[in-house]
Amino acid sequence: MISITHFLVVSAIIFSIGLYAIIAKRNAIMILVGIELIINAAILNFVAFGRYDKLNYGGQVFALFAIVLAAAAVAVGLAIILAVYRKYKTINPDNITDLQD
Amino acid sequence: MTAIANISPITAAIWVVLLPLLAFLIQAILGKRAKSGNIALIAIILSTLLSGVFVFAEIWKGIPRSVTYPWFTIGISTFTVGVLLNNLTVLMQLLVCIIALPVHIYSRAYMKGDPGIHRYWMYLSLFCFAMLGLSISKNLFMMYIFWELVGFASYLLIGFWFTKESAVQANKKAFIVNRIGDLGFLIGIAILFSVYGTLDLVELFGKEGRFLQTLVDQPGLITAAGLCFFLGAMAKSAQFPLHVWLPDAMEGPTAVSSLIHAATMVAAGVFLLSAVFPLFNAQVLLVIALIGVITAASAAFFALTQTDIKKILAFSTISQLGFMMVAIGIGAWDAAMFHLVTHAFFKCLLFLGAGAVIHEMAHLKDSHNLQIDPQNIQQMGGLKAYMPKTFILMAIASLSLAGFPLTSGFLSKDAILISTYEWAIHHGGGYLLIPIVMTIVSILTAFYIGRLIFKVFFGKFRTAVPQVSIHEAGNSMLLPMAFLAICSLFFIFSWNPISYHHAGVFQGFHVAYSFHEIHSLHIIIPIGLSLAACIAWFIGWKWYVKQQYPLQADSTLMRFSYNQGYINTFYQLTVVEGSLRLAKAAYWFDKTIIDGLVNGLGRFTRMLSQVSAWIDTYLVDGLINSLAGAAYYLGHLLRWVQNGRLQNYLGFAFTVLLIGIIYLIFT
Amino acid sequence: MNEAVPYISNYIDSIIQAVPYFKTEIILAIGFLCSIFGSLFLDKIWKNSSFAISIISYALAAYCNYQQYDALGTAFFNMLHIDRFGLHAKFMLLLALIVSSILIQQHFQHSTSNKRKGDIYTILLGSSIGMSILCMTSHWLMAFIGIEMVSISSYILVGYFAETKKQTEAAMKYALFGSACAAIMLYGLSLIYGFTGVLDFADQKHMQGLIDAPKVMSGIALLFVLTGIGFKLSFVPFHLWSPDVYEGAPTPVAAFLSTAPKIAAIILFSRLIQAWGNTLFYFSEILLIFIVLVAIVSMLAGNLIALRQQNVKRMMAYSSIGHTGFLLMAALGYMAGHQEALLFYLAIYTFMNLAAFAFIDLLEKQQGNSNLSSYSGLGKQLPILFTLFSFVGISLVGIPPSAGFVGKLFVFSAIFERYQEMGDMAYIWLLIIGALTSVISLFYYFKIPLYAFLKSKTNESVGQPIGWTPSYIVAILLSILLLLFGLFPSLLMQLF
Amino acid sequence: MGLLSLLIFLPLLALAGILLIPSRYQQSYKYVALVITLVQLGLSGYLYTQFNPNLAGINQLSGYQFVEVLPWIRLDLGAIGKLEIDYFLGVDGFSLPLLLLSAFVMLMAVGASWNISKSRKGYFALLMLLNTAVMGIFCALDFFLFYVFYEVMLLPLYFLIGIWGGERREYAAIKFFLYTLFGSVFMLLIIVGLYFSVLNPHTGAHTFNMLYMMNPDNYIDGSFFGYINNSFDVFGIPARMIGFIVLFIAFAIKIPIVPLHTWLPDAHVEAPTPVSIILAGILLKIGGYGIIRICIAIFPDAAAEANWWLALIGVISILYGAFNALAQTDLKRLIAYSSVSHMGFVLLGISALTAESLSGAMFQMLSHGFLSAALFFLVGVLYDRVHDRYIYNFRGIAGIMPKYTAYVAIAFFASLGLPGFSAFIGEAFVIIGTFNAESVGTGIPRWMAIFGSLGILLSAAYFLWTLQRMFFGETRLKGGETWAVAMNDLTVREQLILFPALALALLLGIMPSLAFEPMNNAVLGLLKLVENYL
Repeated sequence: MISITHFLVVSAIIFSIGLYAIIAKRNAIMILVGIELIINAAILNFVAFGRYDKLNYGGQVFALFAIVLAAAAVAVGLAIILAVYRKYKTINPDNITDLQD
Repeated sequence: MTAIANISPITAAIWVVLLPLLAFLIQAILGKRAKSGNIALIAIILSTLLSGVFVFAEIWKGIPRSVTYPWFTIGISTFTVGVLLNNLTVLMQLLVCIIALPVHIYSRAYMKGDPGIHRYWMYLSLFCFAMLGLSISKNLFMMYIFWELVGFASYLLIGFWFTKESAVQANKKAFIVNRIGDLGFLIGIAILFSVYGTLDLVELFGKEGRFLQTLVDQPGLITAAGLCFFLGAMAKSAQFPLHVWLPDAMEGPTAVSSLIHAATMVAAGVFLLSAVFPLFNAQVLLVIALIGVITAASAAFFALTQTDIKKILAFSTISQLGFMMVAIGIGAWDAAMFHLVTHAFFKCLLFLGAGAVIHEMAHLKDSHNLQIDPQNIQQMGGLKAYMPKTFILMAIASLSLAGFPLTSGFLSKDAILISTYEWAIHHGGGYLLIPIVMTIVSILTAFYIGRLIFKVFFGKFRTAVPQVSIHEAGNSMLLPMAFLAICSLFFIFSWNPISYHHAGVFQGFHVAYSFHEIHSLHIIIPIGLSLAACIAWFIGWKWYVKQQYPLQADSTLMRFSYNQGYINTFYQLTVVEGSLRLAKAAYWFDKTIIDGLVNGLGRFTRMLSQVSAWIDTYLVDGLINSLAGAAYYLGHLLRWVQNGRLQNYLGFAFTVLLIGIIYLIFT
Repeated sequence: MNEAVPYISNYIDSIIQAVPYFKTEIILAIGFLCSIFGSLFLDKIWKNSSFAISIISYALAAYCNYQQYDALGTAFFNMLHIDRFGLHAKFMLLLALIVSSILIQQHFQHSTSNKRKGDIYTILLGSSIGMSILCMTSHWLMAFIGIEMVSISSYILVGYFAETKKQTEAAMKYALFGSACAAIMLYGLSLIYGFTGVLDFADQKHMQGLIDAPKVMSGIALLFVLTGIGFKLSFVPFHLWSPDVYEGAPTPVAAFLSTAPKIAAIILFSRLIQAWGNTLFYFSEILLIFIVLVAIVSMLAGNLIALRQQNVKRMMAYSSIGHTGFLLMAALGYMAGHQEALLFYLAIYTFMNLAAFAFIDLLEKQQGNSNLSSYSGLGKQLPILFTLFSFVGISLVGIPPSAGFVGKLFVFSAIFERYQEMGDMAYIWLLIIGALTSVISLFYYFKIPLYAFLKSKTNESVGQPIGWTPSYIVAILLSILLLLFGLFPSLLMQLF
Repeated sequence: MGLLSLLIFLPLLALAGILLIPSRYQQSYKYVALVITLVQLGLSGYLYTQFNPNLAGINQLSGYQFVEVLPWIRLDLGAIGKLEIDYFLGVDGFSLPLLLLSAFVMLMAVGASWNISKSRKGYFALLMLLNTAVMGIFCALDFFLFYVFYEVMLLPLYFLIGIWGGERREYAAIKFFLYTLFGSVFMLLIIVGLYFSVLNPHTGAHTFNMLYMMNPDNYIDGSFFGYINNSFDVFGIPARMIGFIVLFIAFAIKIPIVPLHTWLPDAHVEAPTPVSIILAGILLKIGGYGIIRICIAIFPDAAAEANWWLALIGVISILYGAFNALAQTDLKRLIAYSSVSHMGFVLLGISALTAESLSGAMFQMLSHGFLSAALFFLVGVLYDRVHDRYIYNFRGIAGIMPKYTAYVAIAFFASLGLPGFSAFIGEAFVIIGTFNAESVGTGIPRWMAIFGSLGILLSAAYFLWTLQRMFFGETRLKGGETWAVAMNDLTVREQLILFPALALALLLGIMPSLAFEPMNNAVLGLLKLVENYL
């Protein structure tokens, strides 16, 4: 029997991996991937919790919307990263620092 | 005509005050067009006439009269102005008029041709206004106003030659020192007002006055008030240690010195103390007497070695004022007033005489282009031959000053000295020191005035010039002097040349002495003093005329005396330098500390902004080190956050989030 | 499946009944579609067709919004609340959108970019739907959708016309930072959903669930949720993107970013803290502490860092961080029942920021950059513009007779009232910091008149004169409104 | 539209006129300003003649005259209650003389601006705006309205100093602004607090009406500033005391007191002459006025408790300002510091809380208004001619500028408290009244009066020393012949500006009742308010 705890642990791990990717990876695409990972961790949670919400299926619905929105965001993000690459010839965020204090 | 004849003394007294004011205003408006001084002269003549005929004659030994007008109201207390005419005030008013009149006439000749003469007449009228107003003020506040105005006029007149550095130094000094006294006066007023709620002299000290009616639970406050008023009088009447301004004030025109700094203004202190006399209790009176005697002695001592003719006279004035103070201190303020009156005449005359001499010396200096000080008695000598009339007049005044029989000075000085002896004997013990010192001072007085006369008028002329072109002053200068000389003789005051008790001035006041009369003193002291004076003159004659000078001219004592006891130096070093240093220190403090604090605050804010920017930039620093073991990543973070690196931004945000979580865990 | 059948007709009925409450958004959605159509086809005929369509849509939406006042209620199973609070906010949103559109139209009028300019209005319309939803909802799903709609549109707005390096960089930072924050928020939401089983945060069960959950976990969930909202509001520590993005983005877009999404986010936030903050449990306490702390730090950080800025847009970014802190104060006031203080301040804030950015845009076009030093001595050349710009600055500081002052006064009043009721020193601290930072803010806002009037001209080159373009007129109107509402705040206030 | 509104908004009319007249006719701006300020002076003079000095009551409407009340902002704020802000004007014995003073000083300032050449339009427009604000401050009886005018006043001043000032004008302008704003933002908090604590007894709404704030009956029990059941404290200080302190600091910055005075020398030195005149002549008075009208009248209990410290600050300001003045080598700075000293008397007089001292303080404000305006104008005269103010660069000016010297001497002597001039009455009664405080029981010890009186002595010292250094002695100028040529004597215009100011100082000195009479009842009313708490 896979309990809710298992789901949570897995999602927490995915979340952490995502967070790591966001912060540590030297590649904008990888950051996007990290963001996707976190979103997926959240979606996993939603679906898992949704099992207990038989009345409204809120979790499942939320998961669906989240997937759609994440896709949209990633699309936009990729387009922007592409534009950045055209100008900077790099997508390492550490090298893209024209705007700073 | 009857309307004029029936003019009430009050109205007349007010006009006496207002006429010089009018003259002042007219001259102020006319400016340079009013050179002749006629306006001032007419005003003072009219004032004198009014004062003599309609005020003095009516009130003297008659019923005191007064009138009060409301001036303004503050809260529930109304402040008034008023005219008080009693024996004291009318005498003072008349005295001022009578002294001012000859000085005006004298000035016409003396100041002739001075480029700023229009100012001179203006200031003189202003002074007369203030002094006359002072004399008949019914209200202490009003008196204070005139008191300061007198000082102001004196300031203007001392600095009359404003291009002369020493003159502007002197007038500044005079005003500031007088200000010290004014503060005393003001505080005194404040005390009386807070205790009695009124400043009206009649309401305070009259028969029904609050002073007698009110029981004061703080006797110390009344003592303080007395001392405050005395402080006021000390400054104005040049009492030790506030006398320093008077010798310097001699920078003014000599006519001014004679009027203001010899006869009238400096006597205002004595007048004030007489007016508020009931206020003083025994302690204050003793202080007054002590200060008086110290002043008398020290000034006489300083006068001994001065070489500037006016300075000798100035110290002499201070010394005589000290006498008056002693008289007040022992309770004999009638004697003080008497001496005030007689002193006014002969001292004024001495100054005018000195002025005549200086006038001639200055001419001599100008015509021969000499590098001499026209006021230095060392440069004079033997002037008897050139200016005989001046010599005679000055001799009379000197005799009067020395208290020689048949002069007015004899009467008044005896009055003070005898009363002081009587007082001292009454109290016994150490009190006797006071009259003894005063006796010595009297002898010294005779000596230094003798020295002046001998040095100036006897012997040979000491300035090397091919031809001594000194001659007698004109009539317009001599006549006022002659008038004053007559007034320096006994018969003006009393037909009895021996006994001061019969003096008219004396009889105008009814002062209850606290001590008994001792008849023997009335004989011993006059005779003794006269003899001593003669001996002093004899010595002076031998020393100064016969050139048998026995003393080391450069001894410490002499230098001490010549430098006026180094009091000026002392003040310069302590008070003046001190306050300037304090001022500089205060400014430094203001600029560096206070303003620095503000600017520092600004800097601090900027710094704070940098710090917060720094926190913004490197915040993760300290926090993260202590947080977890992610040293590498965090160390990385703290170097890189917010310099445009996206991941540092994210790292920063999430770290703060982490801190929040940790906070949650630990609470 | 079968047991659901009886409900379906009920569901459909209530959905149909709810449609009238959704009129505004429907109009915006139709406008969105029309605008796509316009930019695809009509723009070739008439350059400004999609601009016109969007303005008309906003106007129609505003009209519908106005009518909505008569029909308050809830719709779509309590997912949307049509109340006066939200409607007021929507008006402000629409105003901000109209003004931003005008500014954008003016800004890109002469641009030589080969990209279709019409698309930008389409995107704006899209974001408007999201914001409008944010203003009405207390449901996490709707909120998340709203936030994402706004965010994604904003990324595009910043990045779409990216022609310089800086602009692309800004877009990337914005998109990645925003997506990351949204992801974190989503994770938080999933946790909250797990604890409560209810997605409506105004629901009683929702609160109960949070209270029952382990303290740490619910706290973490709360923080994660705040991350997403914090990104939209850009309060400390989620403010880091805003200076870079404001600087990099085209000025009218920055004007949009600094106003409209903030309105929507603060409305959502206010509803949230009203629901969560007014209980007697520790949860409310934690929330309160966080908000006070964040408000104070935002005010301090925003205003202090702004002191050192030389670029006006960057300065305005920090300034709006500071103002966010102040808005949080106002939101606390809303929690205590003073919605008018929040609304008033929000409205004034919108006016001020739009006006300020409009002026910045005008000057940027003339001078070629937005550095403070380029304003040197321009005051003589453009007296009216700089007088009004300075006045906007005065309003931003909060000095009478500007509306900014009245707004500040109302917020202080609300907080003070709260303090008098609760006696919590935290409120006093808020007041003190609020007052103090307005003094600090004076310093940098006054750099504008300082450079314009007090300094003399450094370069002799005279830019082309500024004509009476629509954006100039809009800016002037907004400034005049600021004065008008400063003198007669009741004109605006009585609406709330 | 009432007379007071007219007085306040006339300058706005002028402002509009100046803005509308094209720059081609820029010579006409000063005439517009002149005419308007003349009308204002006439108007305030008319108010003075129509003022009935017998009406009493500082916290009742009956004590105020020419009252205008218009509801301005009326809002129902639900939980906060009803908001009541009125356009509420009126004058009593405190404000009327100051109003007259302001009108006069404004006229002087316009006269002194005659030769301004740098962007006249902006200059006169700002001057008129300042004029409006200043008039409004003295007329406003609604705290909100007061605050609006108070802040509005800062803006034109910032620009006037910042644009037309001297070398360090930017620094001085922002310093001035920040200082004042610092005081006033916290004042805003107190206003909010007061608003929640006070109810309009007639309508039951919260109100900004100052008169209601002065009446303890209108306070809600247990409210932040309430008299009864007030358990609030901030940082350990009772709420009412903190309110008093904050308001005091706000106004004390304006007075200014030591150590919050450092904006003043800088602002004065950098400001153009007309602005210096306004600063010294009017703005400093706003501080004193605020303390009387607001600090003491609204917080009489706290005032009664704190007055010892206030008086101490006053004494320190007197002495500290005087010593600093003594150390100055820049004539304008010297006069600026002398202002600190002279305004110290105002604070001392106010805090002594006796009828004499309070009247003396008010009188001193008027007197200082005329005299400091004249003094700054005189400095400006010299500066206009040779662009130097360093004392040691001049010597014996009397020789080449006799009229100027005469005016300077009169102004100096009037300022140092020569009887016959107004400063004397003011200072003397501050001292006398403060001395009396111990007898009345307001808790100010006598030594403060004595120390305060030392300020009179020191003022004589620095003024006379300056006279001696700059004006007397042989003529010797740093600039030599060129200066001697440039330093021509006063023109008719300059005399026209100076003479009335000094004449008024003289008139007030001789007939103090001109000022004392209208303010008497107001003073007594205020004291009655405080009396209960002493």
